[in-house]
Amino acid sequence: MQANPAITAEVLEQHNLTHAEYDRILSILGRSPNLTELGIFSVMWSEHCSYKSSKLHLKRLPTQGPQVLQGPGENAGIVDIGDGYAVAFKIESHNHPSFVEPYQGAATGVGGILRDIFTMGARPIAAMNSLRFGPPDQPRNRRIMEGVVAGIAGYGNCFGVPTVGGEVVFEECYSQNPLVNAFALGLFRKDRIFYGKAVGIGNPVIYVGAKTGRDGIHGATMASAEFDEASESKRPNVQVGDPFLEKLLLEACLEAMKTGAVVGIQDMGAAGLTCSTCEMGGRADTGIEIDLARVPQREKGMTPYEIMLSESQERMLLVAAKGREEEIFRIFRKWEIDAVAIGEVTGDGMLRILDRGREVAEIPNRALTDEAPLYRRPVAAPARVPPSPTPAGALSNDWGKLLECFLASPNLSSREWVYRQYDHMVRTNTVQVPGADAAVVRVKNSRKALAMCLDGNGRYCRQDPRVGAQLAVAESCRNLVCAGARPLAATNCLNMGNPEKPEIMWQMTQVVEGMAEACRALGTPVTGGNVSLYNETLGEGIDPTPVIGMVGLIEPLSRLRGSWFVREGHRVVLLGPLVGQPTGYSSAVRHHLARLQPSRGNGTDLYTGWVGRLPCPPLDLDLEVRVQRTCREGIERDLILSAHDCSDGGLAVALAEMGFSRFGAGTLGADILLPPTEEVGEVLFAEYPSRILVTVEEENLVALEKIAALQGVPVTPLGRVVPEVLSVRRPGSVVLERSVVSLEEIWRNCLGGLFADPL
Amino acid sequence: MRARVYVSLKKSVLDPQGKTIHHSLQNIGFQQITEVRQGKFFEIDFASELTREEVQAEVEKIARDVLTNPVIEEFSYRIE
Amino acid sequence: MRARVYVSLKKSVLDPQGKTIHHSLQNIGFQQITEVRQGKFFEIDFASELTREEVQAEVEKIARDVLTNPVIEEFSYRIE
Amino acid sequence: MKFGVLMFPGSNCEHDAYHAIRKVLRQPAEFIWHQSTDLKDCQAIIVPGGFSYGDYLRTGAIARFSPVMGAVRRFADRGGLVLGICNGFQILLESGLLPGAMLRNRGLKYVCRQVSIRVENARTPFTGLAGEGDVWNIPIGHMEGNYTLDTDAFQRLERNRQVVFRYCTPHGEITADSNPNGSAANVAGICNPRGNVLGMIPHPERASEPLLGSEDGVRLFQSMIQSRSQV
Ligand SMILES: Nc1ncnc2c1ncn2[C@@H]1O[C@H](COP(=O)(O)OP(=O)(O)O)[C@@H](O)[C@H]1O
Ligand SMILES: [Mg+2]
Repeated sequence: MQANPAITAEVLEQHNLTHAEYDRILSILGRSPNLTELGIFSVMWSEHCSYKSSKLHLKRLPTQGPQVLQGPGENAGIVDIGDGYAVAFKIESHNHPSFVEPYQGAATGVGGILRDIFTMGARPIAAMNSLRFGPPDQPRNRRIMEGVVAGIAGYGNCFGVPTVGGEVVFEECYSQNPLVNAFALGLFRKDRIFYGKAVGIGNPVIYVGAKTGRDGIHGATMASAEFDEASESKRPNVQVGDPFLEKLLLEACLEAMKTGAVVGIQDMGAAGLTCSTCEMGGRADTGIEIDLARVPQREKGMTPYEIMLSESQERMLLVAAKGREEEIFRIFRKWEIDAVAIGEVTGDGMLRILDRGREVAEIPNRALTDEAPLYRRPVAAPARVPPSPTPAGALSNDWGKLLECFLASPNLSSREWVYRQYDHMVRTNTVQVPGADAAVVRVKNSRKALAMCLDGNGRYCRQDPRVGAQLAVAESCRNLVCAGARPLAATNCLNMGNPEKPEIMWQMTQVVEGMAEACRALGTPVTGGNVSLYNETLGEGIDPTPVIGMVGLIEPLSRLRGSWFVREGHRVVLLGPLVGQPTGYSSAVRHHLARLQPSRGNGTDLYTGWVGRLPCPPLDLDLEVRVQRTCREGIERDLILSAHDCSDGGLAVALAEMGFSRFGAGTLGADILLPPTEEVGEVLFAEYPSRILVTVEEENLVALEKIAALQGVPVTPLGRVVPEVLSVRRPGSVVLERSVVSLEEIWRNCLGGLFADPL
Repeated sequence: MRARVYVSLKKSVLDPQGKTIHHSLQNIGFQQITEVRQGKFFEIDFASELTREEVQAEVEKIARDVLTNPVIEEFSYRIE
Repeated sequence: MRARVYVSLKKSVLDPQGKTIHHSLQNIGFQQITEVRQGKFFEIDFASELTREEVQAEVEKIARDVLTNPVIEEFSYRIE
Repeated sequence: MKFGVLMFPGSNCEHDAYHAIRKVLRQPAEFIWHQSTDLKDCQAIIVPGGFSYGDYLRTGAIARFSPVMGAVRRFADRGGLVLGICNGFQILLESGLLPGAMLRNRGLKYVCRQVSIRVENARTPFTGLAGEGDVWNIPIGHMEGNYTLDTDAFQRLERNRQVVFRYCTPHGEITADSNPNGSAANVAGICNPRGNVLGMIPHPERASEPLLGSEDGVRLFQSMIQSRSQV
């Protein structure tokens, strides 16, 4: 064993370990650890790797279903899509690294999630990302966003995975703590799944991929501590991604897996070699012994501590069938990638690290994984924020102007500036490109396609984390249903503040509860996810932001639907309630509108500034399920020609969006007649859930109404598709009338305009 | 006056471009190379009224705040 | 021995990156800049057995054949 | 007609081209590894898109040293059909099989979208089934598609009618706004003087099925097939 430097309180603090945790280490080992061992414990017991604050709560999520082949616990969840095919998918956060170095932080986030997918044997066929930044009128926020988007593009485009969707949200609370969540999905045959298990005593353990450098040492513990001013200066070493190497690694790994000589494989993500060795051993109840001298190294003189904790990217650990190593080595030579046997599987359950034969660490694998500490941290609901009083004073009636204001909001405008930088077409499977409710990727040589989307809503979750989480799940399912899909399963990323604060833990319990309820109601088990805590800067937490990634199946592909008007003359119909429980929305919006300066644009983001602070609407899960069922049945019976869900910005924004041009097609408008009974602002602009706009041929309206009646879902025929103009009328009066081209211009140019001046 | 600012990745940071170029140079027959690293440089021309000290102060600021991210990059410069 | 090869766009070729950086430097208050051009450099280490002349010959070849595209770029180099 | 699709480390559109040839056009196709010099009796070679060698030095700069490119050059000299798509076009430029060079896009960013291109020369083996002035809808996806060439050489290119495609509006006008990357004179694709080597930035394989939004790319592949069946 190494000479043992004194483990002082200071050393423990640097490693983010408490005294109680240290005592536990002492009793596990029956001696004091050396520094390498302490480092290994600290990364494996960090929040990032152990989920010590969240694990007990996450157990409440539904994870079972006939379609689920692999639930949480592996590198990614796996779902059966029939005919022998399966998909693996997962979402991961890279929030802190993206704040420190936006380009590389985001790029390596993409690299990490892609490895999680292909380590299971699946070829990545789609990626998405969920992004949150501070308001884009501030140069610093723009610079972060510019770097993040470029980093995602730089990595994904080079790797050759289409980035087909995602979301972008701007809110003040993300100024000091942007959220960058990356999602990837891969396709394989379900009899060719690989797991991260070190089975077979005596089997060689093989290191493949990039050489190890001093990258991101302590990255995992960093992701588990708040940022403060000191960390700006003593910023840790950030990793640089190498997408070209990752592409070669993908091809080599998939080729090696075909030989049958690979018995287990796992990527080296956070906590690199440490995490992959002890997890592979832990899952198989075996031990692993490796010699660090054999690990390919990029820098000279690295210590065992550094090698074990390095977070160098583009590396994998695999366990081969004894005697078949050469088959694997040959493939990696062809792709010009390092592959070296560094140790073997043992029967004693220990993680044993040697350095030129000399033992430098020995810890039971399970002590690092399954037996890591778990906390039931104190939970306390914060005092309820009283709803802001209904404002007094003049109310505006200029609904057309309000719609223009909404479409000009960075939170509602076109995301084209972002997704144009992503190759969303490579692999020629993307049959619904970004811009619709869900992205759709076909499965070649089959009648299947996969629909997917990411949804989150921090502003609702801030007001009511439970309902907010339900709304996010409901919206993501609704998005898939609009595309013609049957939702299959979900993944999620919980982005939250400091779990040592009882009100943050309360948010987490509420979010998990809401997500569980909604996923149960909608029949979409959660197959995995990621928790990112300590998203705070200088004590100021972000809004609790669960991001839901939902995956659904379209089969046959002819059920694919777009979220836009198809042809003039079609009827425009609303499924779901015209209005929900009154929210006071209408008068508040009109009040703010009346006070809005005439200079539209420059900084006056009415939607984000005011509307975004209005109360979270209640959700009737049972109604939601029935609305979605109606839409699905309408599509399956070929009645519904297109469908778009009403979410941010309400019905009016959804109507406008349905008319905007797509490549090669002109704009279309709608002539809408509202019933006289309801308040216009509530109908058009309030964000009631469980509402879907659909278009049908005149003669199919009755059939659709019948389906809805059987489901007990309200249906309102609103009007028809017409050329060029969006007009909303009530009997005897015009509510708003705008040319769709002019609305589209406002909507399309918002982000592009903000980023016109490069930084 | 003209300043030349050289920006490169810190030595401890992986330089995938340099590494790939090195590898390819070896493959096409340049065997005697032991390492390649890649960087960027910027030629910045300043209006002639500025003194050398003023230029120097501006350049340092630009290099530090705009042209590099100190987390992964370092710079050097020359004024001509 | 170490060679440093500097590759830049020919003066006749528009340098959009340089232009953009120039523009943004002006925007954030650096008004005294009259032009910015961007280039790349490569630090190439050679095995120590080589003479200076050998290194020079190799570097010229590498710079000309690999590191630059003569349609748009030019290079200079220094051996240390 | 048998197509050969080259595979470089970092290519990522080779399967897309292969799929278009095999599944859409129902023609034989084979992959050819970059280390190989055997073109396997193919009658046309596709240099596919992607990021050969990560585009780490310059796009296409490293790939041109691959053994396979020597074979492709000899094949082209004998009049064989060579189609470079996107990164493949960049490789052909770097290899000197086509004149000119690529700069970073005018907007400095990667651009992925549908564009319109106009067929400027319908008398090449790649455009024989098109009419001159036809407008195709076709996707692009690249960081370096800003084609450049010095003035004299460019005039020669125009005189020889080597400009095969230009970016245009959906109605076929060549305008500055319809140029997605700043390319000289809206050039989207060029051929060699003999017409048997074509480089293009847009991706015909991404426009080869109705599901993908356009089938215009199929006409390019069919033109290639037809040009050889007439020989
Ligand atoms: N970061 C991103 N990357 C790729 N596509 C994005 C991103 N953000 C948004 N999009 C796409 O833009 C469209 C609109 O997004 P959004 O308004 O969030 O949709 P919705 O409200 O239907 O969930 C969607 O097609 C979405 O996939
Ligand atoms: Mg939607």
